[in-house]
Amino acid sequence: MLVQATETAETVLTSGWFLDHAYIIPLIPAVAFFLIIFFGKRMPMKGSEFGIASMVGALVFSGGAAYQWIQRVNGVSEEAFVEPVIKSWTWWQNGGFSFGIGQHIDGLSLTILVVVAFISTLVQIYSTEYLHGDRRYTHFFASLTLFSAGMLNMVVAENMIQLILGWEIMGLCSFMLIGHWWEDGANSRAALKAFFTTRTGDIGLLVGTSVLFFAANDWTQKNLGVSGFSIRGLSAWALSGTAGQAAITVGAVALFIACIGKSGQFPLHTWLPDAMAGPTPVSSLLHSSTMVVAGVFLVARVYPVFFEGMNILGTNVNFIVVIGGVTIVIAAALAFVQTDIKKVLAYSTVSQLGYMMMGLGAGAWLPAVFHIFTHAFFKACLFLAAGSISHSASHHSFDMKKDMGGLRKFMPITFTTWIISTLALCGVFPFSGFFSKDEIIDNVGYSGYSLFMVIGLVGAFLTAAYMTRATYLTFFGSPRGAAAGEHHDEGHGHDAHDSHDAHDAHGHDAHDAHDSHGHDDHASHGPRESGPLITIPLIILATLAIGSGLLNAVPFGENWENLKKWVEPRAEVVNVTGVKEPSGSHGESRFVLTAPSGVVAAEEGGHHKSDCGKKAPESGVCYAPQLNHAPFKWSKAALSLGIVFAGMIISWLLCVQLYTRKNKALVGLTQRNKVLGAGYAFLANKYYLDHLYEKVIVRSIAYPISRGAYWINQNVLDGIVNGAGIGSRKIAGWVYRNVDQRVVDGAVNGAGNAAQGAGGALQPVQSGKVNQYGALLFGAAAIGALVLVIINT
Amino acid sequence: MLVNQFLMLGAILFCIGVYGVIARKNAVLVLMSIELILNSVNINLLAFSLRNGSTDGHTFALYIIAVAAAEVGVGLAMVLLMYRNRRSVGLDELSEMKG
Amino acid sequence: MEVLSDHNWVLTVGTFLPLVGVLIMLFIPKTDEVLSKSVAIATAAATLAVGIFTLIQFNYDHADKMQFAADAEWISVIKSSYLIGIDGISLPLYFLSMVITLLVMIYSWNHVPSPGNAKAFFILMLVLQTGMAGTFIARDLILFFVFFELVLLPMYFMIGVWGGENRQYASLKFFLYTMFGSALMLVAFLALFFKTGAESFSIPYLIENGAGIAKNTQIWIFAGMFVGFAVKVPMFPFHTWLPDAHTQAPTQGSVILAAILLKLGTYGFVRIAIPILPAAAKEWAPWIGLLAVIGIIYGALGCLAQTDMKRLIAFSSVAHMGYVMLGISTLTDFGLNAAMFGMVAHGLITGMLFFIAGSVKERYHTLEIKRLSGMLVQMPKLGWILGFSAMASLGLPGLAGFWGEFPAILSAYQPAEGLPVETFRTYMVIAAIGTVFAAAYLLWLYQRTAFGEPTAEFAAGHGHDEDIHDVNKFEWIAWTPLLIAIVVFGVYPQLMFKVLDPAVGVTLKAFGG
Amino acid sequence: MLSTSAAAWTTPVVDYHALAPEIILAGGIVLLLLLDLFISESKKWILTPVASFTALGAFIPVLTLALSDEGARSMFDGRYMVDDFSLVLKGLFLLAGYVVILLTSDHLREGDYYQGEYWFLLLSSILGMVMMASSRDLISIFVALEFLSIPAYMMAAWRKRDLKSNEAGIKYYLLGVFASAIMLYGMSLLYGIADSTLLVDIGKQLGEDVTAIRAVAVLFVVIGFAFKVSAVPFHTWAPDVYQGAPTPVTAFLSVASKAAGFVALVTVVYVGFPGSHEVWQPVFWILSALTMTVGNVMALKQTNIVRMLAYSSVAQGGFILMPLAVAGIDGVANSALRAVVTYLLVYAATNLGVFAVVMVVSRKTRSGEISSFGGLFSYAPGVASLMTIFLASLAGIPPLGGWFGKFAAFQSLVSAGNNWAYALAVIGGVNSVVAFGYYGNIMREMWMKPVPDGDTAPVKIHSSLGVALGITGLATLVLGVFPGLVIHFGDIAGLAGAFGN
Repeated sequence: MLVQATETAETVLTSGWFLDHAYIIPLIPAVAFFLIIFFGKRMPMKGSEFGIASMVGALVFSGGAAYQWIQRVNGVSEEAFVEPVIKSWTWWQNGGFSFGIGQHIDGLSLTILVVVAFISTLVQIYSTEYLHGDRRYTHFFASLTLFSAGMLNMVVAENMIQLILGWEIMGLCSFMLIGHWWEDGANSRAALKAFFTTRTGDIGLLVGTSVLFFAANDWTQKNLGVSGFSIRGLSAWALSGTAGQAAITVGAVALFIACIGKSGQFPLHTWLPDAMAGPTPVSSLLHSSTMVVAGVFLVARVYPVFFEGMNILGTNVNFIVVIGGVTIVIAAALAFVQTDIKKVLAYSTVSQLGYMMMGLGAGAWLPAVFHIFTHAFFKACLFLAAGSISHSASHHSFDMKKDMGGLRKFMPITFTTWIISTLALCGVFPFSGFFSKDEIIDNVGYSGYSLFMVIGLVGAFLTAAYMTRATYLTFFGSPRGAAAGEHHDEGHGHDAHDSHDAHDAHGHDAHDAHDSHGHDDHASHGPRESGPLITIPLIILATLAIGSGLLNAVPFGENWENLKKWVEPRAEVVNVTGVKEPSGSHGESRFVLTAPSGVVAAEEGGHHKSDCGKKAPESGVCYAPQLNHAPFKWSKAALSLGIVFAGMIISWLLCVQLYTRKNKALVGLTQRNKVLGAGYAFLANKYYLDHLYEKVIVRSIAYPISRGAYWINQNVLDGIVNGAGIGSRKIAGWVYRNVDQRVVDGAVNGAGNAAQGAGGALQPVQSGKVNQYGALLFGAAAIGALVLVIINT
Repeated sequence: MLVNQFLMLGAILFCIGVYGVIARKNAVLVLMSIELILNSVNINLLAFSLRNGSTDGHTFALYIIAVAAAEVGVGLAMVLLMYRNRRSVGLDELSEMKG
Repeated sequence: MEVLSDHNWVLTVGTFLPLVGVLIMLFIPKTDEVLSKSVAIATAAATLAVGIFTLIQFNYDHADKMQFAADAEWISVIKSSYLIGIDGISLPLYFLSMVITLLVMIYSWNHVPSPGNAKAFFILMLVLQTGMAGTFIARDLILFFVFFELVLLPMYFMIGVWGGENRQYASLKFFLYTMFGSALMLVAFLALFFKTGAESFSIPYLIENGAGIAKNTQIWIFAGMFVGFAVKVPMFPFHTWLPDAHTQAPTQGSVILAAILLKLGTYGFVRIAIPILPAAAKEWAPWIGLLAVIGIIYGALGCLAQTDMKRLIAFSSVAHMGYVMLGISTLTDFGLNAAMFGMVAHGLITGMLFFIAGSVKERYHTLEIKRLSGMLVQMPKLGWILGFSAMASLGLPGLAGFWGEFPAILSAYQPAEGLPVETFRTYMVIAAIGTVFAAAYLLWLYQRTAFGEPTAEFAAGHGHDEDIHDVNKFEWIAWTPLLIAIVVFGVYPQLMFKVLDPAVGVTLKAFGG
Repeated sequence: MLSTSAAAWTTPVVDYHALAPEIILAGGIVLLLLLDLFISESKKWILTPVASFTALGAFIPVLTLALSDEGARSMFDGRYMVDDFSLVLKGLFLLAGYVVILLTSDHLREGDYYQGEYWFLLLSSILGMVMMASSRDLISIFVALEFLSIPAYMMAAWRKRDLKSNEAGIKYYLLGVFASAIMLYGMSLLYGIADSTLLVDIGKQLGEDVTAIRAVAVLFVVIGFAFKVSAVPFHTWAPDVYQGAPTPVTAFLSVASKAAGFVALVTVVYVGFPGSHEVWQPVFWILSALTMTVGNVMALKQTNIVRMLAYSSVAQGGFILMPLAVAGIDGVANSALRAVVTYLLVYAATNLGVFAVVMVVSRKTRSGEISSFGGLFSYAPGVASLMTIFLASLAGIPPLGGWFGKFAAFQSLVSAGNNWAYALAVIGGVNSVVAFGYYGNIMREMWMKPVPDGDTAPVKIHSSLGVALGITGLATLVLGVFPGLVIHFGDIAGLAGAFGN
């Protein structure tokens, strides 16, 4: 059904072509995908042109849509509810209901659309250089494009099924992209692990969707004329007060489990670092800014369900917030012991996702979404920078300790962009991260989750610390290994050694690219700045890393809070009257929005507050719960900034002591502590991690392996997966051998043998002797006669 | 009346015949025993038709006698054939086929 | 039940045309293989043309009614008549059978398994086609039974003559299992016939009067049918013939078996057992559901236990049919729609997988997973197709498999009134876990066979090079339609749901569905 | 009775049309005898067509009678009845006989045959069967029975020099005569009870009440025919005789003479003992269950094809007996009769076909072992396919004739609706599965096994054998796909005077 607001006295909603046709956005890359598959190889640029073109197209469309949305919002008063632009065509029908596919466009979806389209464009441009000459160049772009299509589709999704569609397509693409260099077993295993882990989480998605559907469908069909899958319907139903608490809680928990899997939340986060086996652009796109935020997006998308289901703002602790908090610390702590620069970034991603989840869990909806927005830019930038380093400076290695150091002189652009993004990530004023992250922490505290505010601050400290360490190792100090010009093939971090065999199969990032460069850069191994196709995206992203924060710069006062105005759905009671026409493929039904009826909302602290989410609306429906917004206080900001700087300085000093000065006290300490090997010299962290893992992961997952934090972490999930795999394989084998092959077949064959045996037993009767035959003949007759005589007399 | 005695006689003959068929290994004797049974049947029939005063019994008996004659003819012919082929009329040698 | 009976010759022609082809082929000398093949394929093509005509003439606004219905005298003495027609439920399967047969034949053009004798091989396939199509159009129990059994012998010989090493055991096992089932099924049919007043074997009539039977009697009759159909499906624990049959059967046999023959059983449930005996169905549903979920997990475990690619695929059928049966056991329109969609989807996908397995066997002369590796290096196209099919098989949205799997899980959350809700919700969770298992064994298979480097024995320059070539012409012709169908139905499932849904609604009238 | 016999002799009215088949057969027999006497050896070939034409010629009046709408024709005070039932079966006997003639005429090429006498005996036996179909009187039944048996004894022993054939003859003869003697004893008792040899009167006299003596009488009569249909435990002769006798004779015995036995059985039970079904229903139940099971189980063990077929035909007999186990229940009688007749027709067609194939193959391989069928499909696909069709039909797989016979049997069982009937139905079901064990075994030999002696020269099929194969194969298929045709006969096979109506 095409649902759109009609003009009434109170609400004048403008719309526009882009807004009405936003559903085209995912179609563009989808089409491009098939073009690449079928014609890519024959194109001059091996199909990458399709990909880039489609991304640009998507970007234009979403930009236009965003613009028109802003118009639409500006057109109405501050408090009025802004109807999202919803379209739906019948996709499938069942039990007489027809379920749609279409678009559900509002501030949230547009924000993500723009981000995804934008980052994808840059990453694809970047990849043309980075993967130049790769043997599966075309496949790579195909998967990349399909991936974006999936993500975009998930974002515009009008209902859960469509959302699942995009969700799973992303899973598939991550499988294909992580395993891009599948010749090396390690990569394909990582790919398998990623897909399998997220798939495990998806049980929750299937179950949750089912539960919610059946719980909501009747209500939604009756009141809104939409199915129980539709996001709009679910949101309204959740806030309608008619929802059964049990159903909605189960549904919310189930869905969140899926988010845990997808967004790499504790305890299902271990696939994310492994996923770094994929080419760097993949890491930058999938595992920093888009795919992993899918889970966060899902929570934000059907927020009312979680709001009611988890009783957010009702208590001072709930499932989401806990998971988020735990993830922040764990991941951050892990980032310290990495030598692989990409893994540092991976863990930092996990921990940032933790922030987002924690924010959502604590009712800080807007800051969380805002953090998705800003984080996308600086994290993508960081990954691309790392890629740039390995591409041009460290001879395709990601090992900070072995192959980097002192690079700031050689690659100024990369360095600058890196620094900017790092500052943004750490949340230093006035970089973008500050505005989003600090808001989250602030609001978490404001909503009464004090404990988690503390965790947030600790996280901020750790973030600052490990980023400083990474920065120091990479750009400062003296050049080491490849960075110093030594050309060695062995020991490239997690790189597989067979990667230089005669044939061109490679386990390692961008070796093809390397080979394709010819031997000139073998001749001059020296690190240097990367080419424009790499640096320009970096610069663009860095700029945004600075600027994007201003979109919702709370510190600067009300009129800077644009995102709040444009994106946050207004919690308003909306009267929905209207007729539902037969749900044909294009059967339209108009919903007339009238003025907020019922209670005149109470003014409080200059902020308009409705009762949505607190109690059921007497008439009409709510589409969003009323949330709090912490008033900004410089004092608080100063505190967190202080913590951040503290982190940086301490970390810096220690790094200097360790890596440059080789301070005896510390270095000696590592000699006395072999447990984690020479790589793990950071004293505090070492003890901290052992402690952490033995307490948290091991006990909670009850998987008794503790041979060093990092090792554990690597093996918790592997262990479970393999264990499960091996275990079930064993069970399976046993069942198969004994039940399947013995019992059943045994019965069958046994019957056969029995028959044969009986035949044998009867053969003597067939002796061939006439007299015996006669005897048998008469004997039977006589017996029969005897029986008859007896029973008849 | 003496129908019962006739029937008794028939029964006895029948049993003797059956015994012969089962016990005798000599084809000819078995043949004879079968004839014995047939005669027991004839006696029955005659006795009954005597009691009922209807002629059907007699007719039946005549048919049986006639058919029995034919049977014996065929039977003896076969026995002869058997004797010619294996110089014996022992039935228990006839077990070429079994199982 | 009103029917539309214009063009009522179509079904008869579509069903028996293959036999005409058989007659012609009988007069072709055995040596002239090309001619036999051409005639057979031409026949199949003509049949498909009729099928397409049916598809066009089908009145989609009345998908719930029996169409092209014909009613001719057959065995009047036992009140059984030649009563045929198709509605939304039978149409997809009816058409699918024609498509599959044609594709399989095209594939067989240069893939006639040893010991050759293309003529006989193709004749058997044509006979199979008639049996399969007939089962889906029959609306009279006896007619149904005859067609249902007609497929037995051809498949028996297909496995037994053209199969693998252990073919004789496998074929006999297949035959005896199925025959045993159908014997009981026949008794059940007869009991049904007499309990409804010995008036008629026609399904519509029985639906009218079946509900009147005393409940206990219904339960017994249903039991008989259950065994008959469950063996065919196959449901745990009647499944053990399947892996052997599949493993030993020639590629073509496996494809037909997986794509169509297994559906005869589930179709029987939907078309006969459930609508005629609603009360018994309600009693049985929880148990069917239980067996279904056991099948899902058990099949998955079976897959993980396998070292042979084809056998793995075979076990995956057990799991997938588990989802179908779960959907059926809910007795809701959601469930049945899912089940029907699942049947077609499984037909397309698993059929495809068996095709691939066949081609792999042909190239590597083995299907042992640990000997196969790096397929993507040596035959990228085949490798990607395998990946595609595996993804489809594990129920990836956007591909056909999803629409059989997810709605089935969904429907288990809310079974028909009178069924134990908690039980079915448990089933739902188990089934959902089953999807992960599916991902596990399929990806495991894919990673082991397609990724990595080719094993030494098959690496380049070891003499296998001439065998190991990428997808060839006939394979493309045979596979493309399946691949397209998998995508199309995955992207726009309404194509099929639109046809199924109304018909399913009618089927479930007895449950107020 | 007394009155009629005491009254002045009245010449009975003879309906020559009704008797035409018998008359033609008799004429043919005499003609054969004379020809055999007077024509020279070189012209002996003429006898074969004469025999066949006799059989076919006798079939014509059967048709005309069937088409004439004048219902049941009764003669000799109802001792000789020409009703639909008898006509259907006369047709069956004549056609079966014709097929056997075809088989034999092929077999004669083996030499060592006294064909004149052979044709004479064969036709006489057929005549006996034809009479059996119409007999409604103990005497005529007895006479007919001996008439069809005695020639059969001699045919079984036809290979004079062959020990096996001898043995077969003697065994068949002694046991046959013994069985008929027992039957006669029962008949004598019946006569005593009912004071009449006319089945209808006996039926009236016996009535419902059962006494020991009546029960025994009924039992003995039933046993007499149970022997003919080789029902376990009265089957022991069958395997030996079938194996020893010449193959065409075996075909004849396993089809025609078995059918005759069933005809007699049905007539006696339906017309003679309608009231005393408490006696014969259990008997038939036990016989049927035993016969199916033992027959199948023994067949599984066999390695000789003919012997295996012997057991298979024993088992088939069990299936044919199934409906009789419930025939006494109200409303089932007709469907049971229909089932028996239908099954007989289908079984005749199929089994003759099987033996035809056996002859073809053994002609080539010179072996009676099942293994001699190995790889038949590779060098004689046509024959192999036909054999497959026949075997599948015997196994009761749709859409081949056999399935419908079984179906009809099951149907009448289930329609009886009591637990005994269901039990028997289940036993039958299981048996039909077991049966596939050995039928499938032959299929496996033909399709999936290699040729034992690697001799893949194509088989030669003489025209007459070809015709036989054609007829039987066609019949098997058609009866399966359009059972309406045959069941139609079965349907009109109203047995005049059955259950006193």
